[in-house]
Order: sequence, then structure tokens, then C-alpha cells
Amino acid sequence: MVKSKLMSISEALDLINDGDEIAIGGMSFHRNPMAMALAIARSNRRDLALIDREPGLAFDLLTISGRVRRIRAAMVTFEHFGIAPGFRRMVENGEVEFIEDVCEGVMAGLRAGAYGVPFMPSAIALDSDLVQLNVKRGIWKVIRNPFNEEEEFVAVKAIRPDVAIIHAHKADEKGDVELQGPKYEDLLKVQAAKRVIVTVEEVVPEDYFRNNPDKLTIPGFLVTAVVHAPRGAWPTSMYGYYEADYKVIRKYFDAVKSGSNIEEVLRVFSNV
Amino acid sequence: MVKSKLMSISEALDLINDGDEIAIGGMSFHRNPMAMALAIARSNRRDLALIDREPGLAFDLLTISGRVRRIRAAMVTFEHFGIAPGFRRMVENGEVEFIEDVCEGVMAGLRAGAYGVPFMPSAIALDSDLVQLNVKRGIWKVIRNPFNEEEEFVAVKAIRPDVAIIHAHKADEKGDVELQGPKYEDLLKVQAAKRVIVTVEEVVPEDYFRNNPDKLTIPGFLVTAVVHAPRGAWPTSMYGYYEADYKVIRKYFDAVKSGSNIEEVLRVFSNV
Amino acid sequence: MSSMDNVIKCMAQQLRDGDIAYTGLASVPAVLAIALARHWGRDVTFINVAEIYEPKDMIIKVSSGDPTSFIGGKGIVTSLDAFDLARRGLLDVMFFSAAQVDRRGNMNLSVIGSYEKPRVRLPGGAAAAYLYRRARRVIMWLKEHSRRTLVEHVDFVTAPGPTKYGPHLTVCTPKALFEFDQEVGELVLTGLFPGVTVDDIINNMAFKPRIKEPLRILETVTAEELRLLNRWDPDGVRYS
Amino acid sequence: MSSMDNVIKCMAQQLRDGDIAYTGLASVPAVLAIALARHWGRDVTFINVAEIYEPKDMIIKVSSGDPTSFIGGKGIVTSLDAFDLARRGLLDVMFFSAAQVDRRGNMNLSVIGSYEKPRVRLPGGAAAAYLYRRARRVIMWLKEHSRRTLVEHVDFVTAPGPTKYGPHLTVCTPKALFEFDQEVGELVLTGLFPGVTVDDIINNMAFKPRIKEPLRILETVTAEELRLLNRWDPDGVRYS
Repeated sequence: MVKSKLMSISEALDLINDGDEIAIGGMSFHRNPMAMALAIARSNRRDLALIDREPGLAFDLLTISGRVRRIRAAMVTFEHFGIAPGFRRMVENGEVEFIEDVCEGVMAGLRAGAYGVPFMPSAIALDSDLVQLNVKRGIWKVIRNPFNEEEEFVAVKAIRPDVAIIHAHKADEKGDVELQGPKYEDLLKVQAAKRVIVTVEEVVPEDYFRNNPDKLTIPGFLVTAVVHAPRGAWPTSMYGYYEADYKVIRKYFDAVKSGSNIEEVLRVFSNV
Repeated sequence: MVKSKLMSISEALDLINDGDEIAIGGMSFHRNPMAMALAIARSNRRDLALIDREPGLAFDLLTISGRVRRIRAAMVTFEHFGIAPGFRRMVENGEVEFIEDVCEGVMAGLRAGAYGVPFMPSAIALDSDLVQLNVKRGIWKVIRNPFNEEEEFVAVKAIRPDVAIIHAHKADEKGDVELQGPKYEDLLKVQAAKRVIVTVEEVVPEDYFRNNPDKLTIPGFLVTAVVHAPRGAWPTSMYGYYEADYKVIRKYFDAVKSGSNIEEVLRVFSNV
Repeated sequence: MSSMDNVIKCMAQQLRDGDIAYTGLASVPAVLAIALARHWGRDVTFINVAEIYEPKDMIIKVSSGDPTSFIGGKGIVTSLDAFDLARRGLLDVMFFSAAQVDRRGNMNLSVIGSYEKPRVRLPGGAAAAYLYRRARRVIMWLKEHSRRTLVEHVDFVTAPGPTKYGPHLTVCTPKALFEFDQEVGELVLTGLFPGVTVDDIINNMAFKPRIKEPLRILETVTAEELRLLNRWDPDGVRYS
Repeated sequence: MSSMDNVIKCMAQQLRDGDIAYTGLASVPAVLAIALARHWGRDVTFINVAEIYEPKDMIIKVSSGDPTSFIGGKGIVTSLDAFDLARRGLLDVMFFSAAQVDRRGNMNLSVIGSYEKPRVRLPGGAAAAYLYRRARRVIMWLKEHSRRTLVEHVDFVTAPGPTKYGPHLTVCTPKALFEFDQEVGELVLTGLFPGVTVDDIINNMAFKPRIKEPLRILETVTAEELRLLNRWDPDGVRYS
């Protein structure tokens, strides 16, 4: 018989190993996998690496959690609040290694990973100072267009995260997922990652998808674990379900900026 | 004010020039853009080129229409009826040039075209006899993985058709399109093509999408023309609307196989 | 009952619990093989060129790409998705047929005769030229076990046979089962249907295969299985 | 009214009929510029990082990526779609701000100070390092017209300035409008707000720009426009 992919958040945590590279779903203050991020922050995992294109709260929290050694992103922003506070503190102090990527690089790398090819050609400007840095790191390479030798471009190496963590709307126990509204690069992350944890607002019976086949966004064979985590994106927004709680995000911002340690910061999320 | 993209089938025909390369939507006997294919077959266009991955009726009809000089596909099949009859006749007689591609090549080329990059790496087997043929044609090239010099693979040059022709379910006059059910590579074709003609079962008011934002499949800025063509996929199937009319397809198959000329063949479609 | 029903059963028996399997166009026997394996209780995830994911039931049409042929699906999974899965090495099973297959497992779906002036222009190889490198297992079927289909060298290598790294290839014919031996790089005769002799097999093919003794006797369809095949495929498209 | 409202109007005036424009994160002024241009009747197609396509109305939040901020959208158009459009050369307008911009139009969104030991670690350049090569036009805004923001050489070239092939770059500041001259490869002063002198502009930046005479006098927001900006952005996020 078919095994259920439903598990508790702590069982899902067991899918994450020390040193894993984790792709984080959502964007800035929207549909972040907060339930899982908080669980990781409170765990004893170590030396994790994070990757995302334009991350926000979950990424920033993990960056200061002590669980993370390396981060890779195109922009880490708290938008009109200011520079992401944990990101800024940890990178300025040299406490995490920051691989500064660009949107084009993360998208190209995730596409190569999702499509199972070694790299993707990109339109990254050759004279950005980031090119030499990321070529040295081995994640970019300047090559010629095989169909037009005069044209040079940046090839981006495939990104194959160990784990992708996505918060979504609904899933059944086979891992079939409905993801409403904005998608960001979450579908590429799911394809590119070796293991996929999807936390959801609602667990639905299988017939939900048979009765509403246009709701399927991610087929179950791409998903390793389904975790029932209602309000699992809070305080970030969940399209169609709840809005971002900017007061709590502001509290987090102020706490981190004022130098609070991780235990104090985590308290921001516990007085719900 | 915003111009309407609604036009008649003959106005849409004016978007097609002699010598154009045309990507055909749908697959085998499903959601083929038959209304437009019939219009082209009856027109005086010449030297057209066709491209698709696994085409069927519309592609085969155009192949024998006298309007087409070159075709490119991974498989041209009438499935359990047999080999596509027009394709077989025209290629065996040398009346059209056939560029034999593979699924992987068409998908990679369309992706490169859609993504605006010069080529895509592919997983085409290096020792297929097709490799030398398509390298000679300049559409494939064997290159090394820049991140692992020992690994060779086939790079596929971007496909940028002049025109894509897709039959869809609904559109508004701005070109916003709803495409239900199977997608095949139609979205890539729409992105990769320079001009896009979408024929639809129903023209809907703009508010249709504002009231049902999850119905949007193709945003209007990608679409050049919207043509109201109810039953425009007939006799191929239209997901959710009507089934394939295998009796008519069989009649076409028999007519072409028995050597009928294009005028006789077109009559198969006129006694509706 | 026809020999094609036995071929379908042979194909179905290659499927295993946990498989993700994809079927393409002109592949009614493959679709029926999956239906049969699922009927036996094997946990096979079914994705297909019709893009209807995990249908509950089916009614075979002349096109295996017909979306109305698949009933009660859970959504759309595109061929692009399926091929991405294969490129990442995660597609367990792909089905193919071919006009010719040779000792080395090379497939021809392109031409009979010369490439430039073919005697028969075949439909083309579709996904074969890459899934032969990326699917974990390939299940091939031949409608005809003959010197025309089982050749020493294919007229054109649309898709080259497996390497020692993969995929695992099995070929079901109306007479026999062949499995590709990655060590020797050849198709090896491993099974035959009841009532078929080894001579009957060898004399009806253009190369002399190695034989793996003892040869397995392949199961033929039961009355119950035939009833099911007829329910799914009342028009007998599988015989065409 | 604040100078930021004038900056937004300056940005809005760069938009033209038929434009397809994209806005990213931390880009409330850009979102408001599009709203204003559309209010004036300019036919601008609006796609954005919130992925809400062609909203009818908006209510600004602290995040320009907030999907609930955009009302009555026609569907989802992803950032991947938008960037594909740009890579094909079909995105008309992209908006950016920067911590520093220099004479050559180079942008810095990475660090102030040295890269390895930065005095300030900035958020990163996001899409800049490629849209500077692929968008047709870039509209940049600066919250501050100062020697800190308008520098002779940026500390780090996150995104290199335009080449002679593009894009067309304009920079709106609280004091002035600069346009990139593709021939000389420099930002050129082309406009100024009423009450601002050329000396005031030059003395508050770290490089001396060429000047295109006669300088245009830029329009300031009208009472009606201010009322609109306040309706869309009642909390004044645009001033933050």
C-alpha cells in the first residue's frame, strides 16, 4: 500500500541533516515557511546553508539562529523597514558567509537544477563586480555562445539544494499540493531539491484533487513530507488566507536591530 | 486608449508572411488550431516552415497544403491509425524538407527561445545518428560542461518562431487567455514566438479574469491577436468542451493515404 | 485473446511498487500495462503524454494522448514536468516501441531504407534519443516478433541502446522476453511464452541472441485479465 | 507634500503609452509612479514582484511585494515570466533605486566600504546586474540627492551602467533629473525642480555632471495628485 507522507513538524525536521543546503520558499514577508523555520531555529542542527532569491523574515531569522553557516541570495531585504537586520549584523560581523548572487543567477541555477542539466546560460552583465567573485567561488563561469563565438555570457551552475521548504495552502497525504496565488520560484525549488518539505494550512482528502483537478500545483511524487501547520506562514502573509502581521515583523526588526540574542528574538513569535 | 486585439481570421492571416516559421499548438489529435490551419491551407502563403514536438492533424494538413517548405518535429504520428499520412507522403517524395528533431531538442530549443538565452544544454544521447545530422544543420552543437570538462552534451540553439498559433478556451480583447487542462509546450511557444495568434472558443469581458484571477494562463502582453473561433479545434479534441471526432480524422487519414489532392482533402472538413 | 494481450501482461510484470511511469503517444499497450499492474495492486504513479495525472479509470481511444481517455485524474502534470523528472534521474519507467531494435538495443523510429531516400518514413523517435540515457528502466514492446523488427543492425540509430550505466531495458514480444545485459552490452533472451520454442524465437529474428538459462516461462493473460483489458479497451485499439 | 512626491511624479513622467513596466521589492515609489501615470491615462501594463497582474487599484503596504496590496488583478504573472520577457528584450521599463550611483551610471546595492569588511552591508542588487543589460529603459530614483548617493565611483559595481546599446537610463532625485547619454557614456543633468539652482545640484553631488541646456523645469505634484498619492499610500510608506 501507499505510504502516507503526512508527518509532524519534528519528524520533518529529521529530514534535515547538519550541513544541508536549504531552499526557502516564499518571498520577503509573504508565504514564508515560518513554522518550519522556527522549528529549525529551535533545533540543534548546525552548519546549514540557505538559498533563496529575495528572502525575508524566515531567512533572516535562520541567519541569526546559530544554525546557519552560509547564505546565498540576490537581495535580503526588509523592504521599507530597512536592510534585513539579522542579515546585516551577521554579514558585517563575519558570522555567516554571504554568497551575493543576483536574481538572474538564482533563477538560472534553480532552472538548471530543476531541469536536470549542468548549467544554464544567463544574461548577467559581464562587467558587474559580482562576476569575478562568483567565478572564483565556482558557481558562475564566463563562456562563449557555441552558436556565436563572439558572444560571451555567464553560465550559472545548477543549484541542487538538499532540502526545499515551502508553505502552501492544501495537500493530501500523497503529497499533492495546491498553491494559490503568487508562485515566486517555489516550483523550481521543489523540482531542484533532493527532499521537499511542504507545510500546509489544510490537509485535504485525495478526492479534493480528483474533484478539482485544476487545483493541483505540485504532484505528490515531488514531495517528501507534508506537515499540517495552520497559520504556518504567520506573521508573513498567506495569499487568500491571512495578511502579513507587520506589527510582529516590526517587533522582530526592532529586536534584532537592538542586538537581542536569538532566545529573545524567538520570544517575538511565541506570544500569539 | 488600449487597442483591442480581437480580429477576424483573415486579419490574423495577415500576420503570417511568406517564409515564416510557425509553431503549432496542441498535440496529435488534441487542441490543434484547426480553424487557423484550414485558413492557412486555403490561403496563398508560401514557403512556410512548421515546428512542433509531437504534432498531428493540423501539422499534417499544412504539410500537404502546398504552403509549406520545411517541417521540424520529434514525431509526427497519427497514433494507432498509423504514420501521419501527409507527412509520410511529402517526406518520402522529397516535397518538404524534414528536420527530424527529438522531444528533448524541441523542448530545449523552445525553452531557450522563451527564456531569451542563446541555447539550452540538453540530455540528448550523443550517439544517436540524429546528432551528426542536426549538428550539420547548425541547430545542435556538441559542447563541454564548463563546470566539468569531461562531460560532453548537446547544446540546442534557441527556437524563435515568427508566429505561434494556439487554440485556447477563453480570451478577452486585451489578449488575456484561459487555457484549461493539458498545456503541452504551448506556453513556451507563446513566449518564444515573435507574434502570437490565439484562437478561442469564447471571447469574454475583461472582468472575467478580474473575477477569476486563477483562470489566467497567458497574459495579454504576450498575445498579438485574438480570434473568436468556436469549435476551432474540431475535429481534434478541446479539453472540457468537445471530444476528438475520430470519424472525421479517419476520413482525412484515408483520403490522404489514397493520394487525394489538397482540394479533395479539404472537403473532409467542409461538410460539417 | 491475441498475442498482444500477452505482450501487455509481460510489460505489466516489469512494473514494481513505487515506480513512476510515463507513457507517450501511440502507446495504448503501455497504458494498459500500467492499468493491469495497478489492478494487481502495484503502487505505480502514472504520468502520461495526455498530461492527466493519476487517473482512476480509463477508456482507451485511438490516441493515447486523448485527455478524455483518462478519468478521474488529480490534475495536470505536463510532459515537460515528466521529462524534467527524467533528466534528474527520477523517472523509473518509460515505454517505447520501435520499428526495429537490434542486438545492442539500438532503436530505429526514423526510416526504413536510406535516410535521405527512405523506403518508409517512420514517425520519428520522439523522446527516445534522450530517455534512453535518463530513464531508469525502459520497457519496450514489439507488436511483431520477426526478422523485420529484430535486426542485427538498425537502419538508423534514432536512439542508441543502453550503456553499462543504464537504463535497464526489457523487450516484450509476442513470443519472448529479452533483457539487456549491461556487462556484455546485448539483448539476452530470458523468457518465452508457453508453446513457443527457442528455435521458433531464433528463426524469427535477424540476430542470434545469447540465452540466459533456465528460460523463464512467461505468464499468459487470464480470463479475468482479458475481461479487464476488454473493459478498458472495448474497441481493441491495442491490436491495431 | 514632500520632495519624494515630486520624485514620484518625475518617475511617472518617464512612462509612455504602450509600456510594459515591472516593479520589484522595496519599490513603493515605483508602484506609485505607475499608478500616477495610469491615472493620467497612459496605457502602462503593470507587472510586479507581488505577481499580481494588472491590478485595478492599490493600497500601499510596507512591502511592495504584498499581494494584498494590489486589488482586482487579472491573474498571476510571475517574476520568472517578467524576467523572461526582459531577457527577450521586451520589458520596456524597470525601476531601481541604489545606495550609490556614479557618473557612468554604475549602481551599488552591495556594500559601503570594502567588500570583505563592509561598513554597511546593503541588501544586494537583486535583478539589477542583468536588467541593466536587458530592460529597454531603467528609471532610477534616489531618496537623497547628496555626495553620499551621487558619487564619482561607486564602492562596488553591483550593476554596471548602460552601454551605448542600452538601456536608456533616467535618474530622478529630490532636486533634479539626469539622463544617461549613450554617446558620452555619462549621466547628464537635464532637468531641475522649481526653486533649485544648478549650484545647489552640483554642490550636493560628488561628481560634476555635464549639463544639457536649456535645463527643463520639472513639474511638481498638484494638489489633486497629492490627494491621490495619499489615497493609495495613506501611511506615507513612500517617505520611509
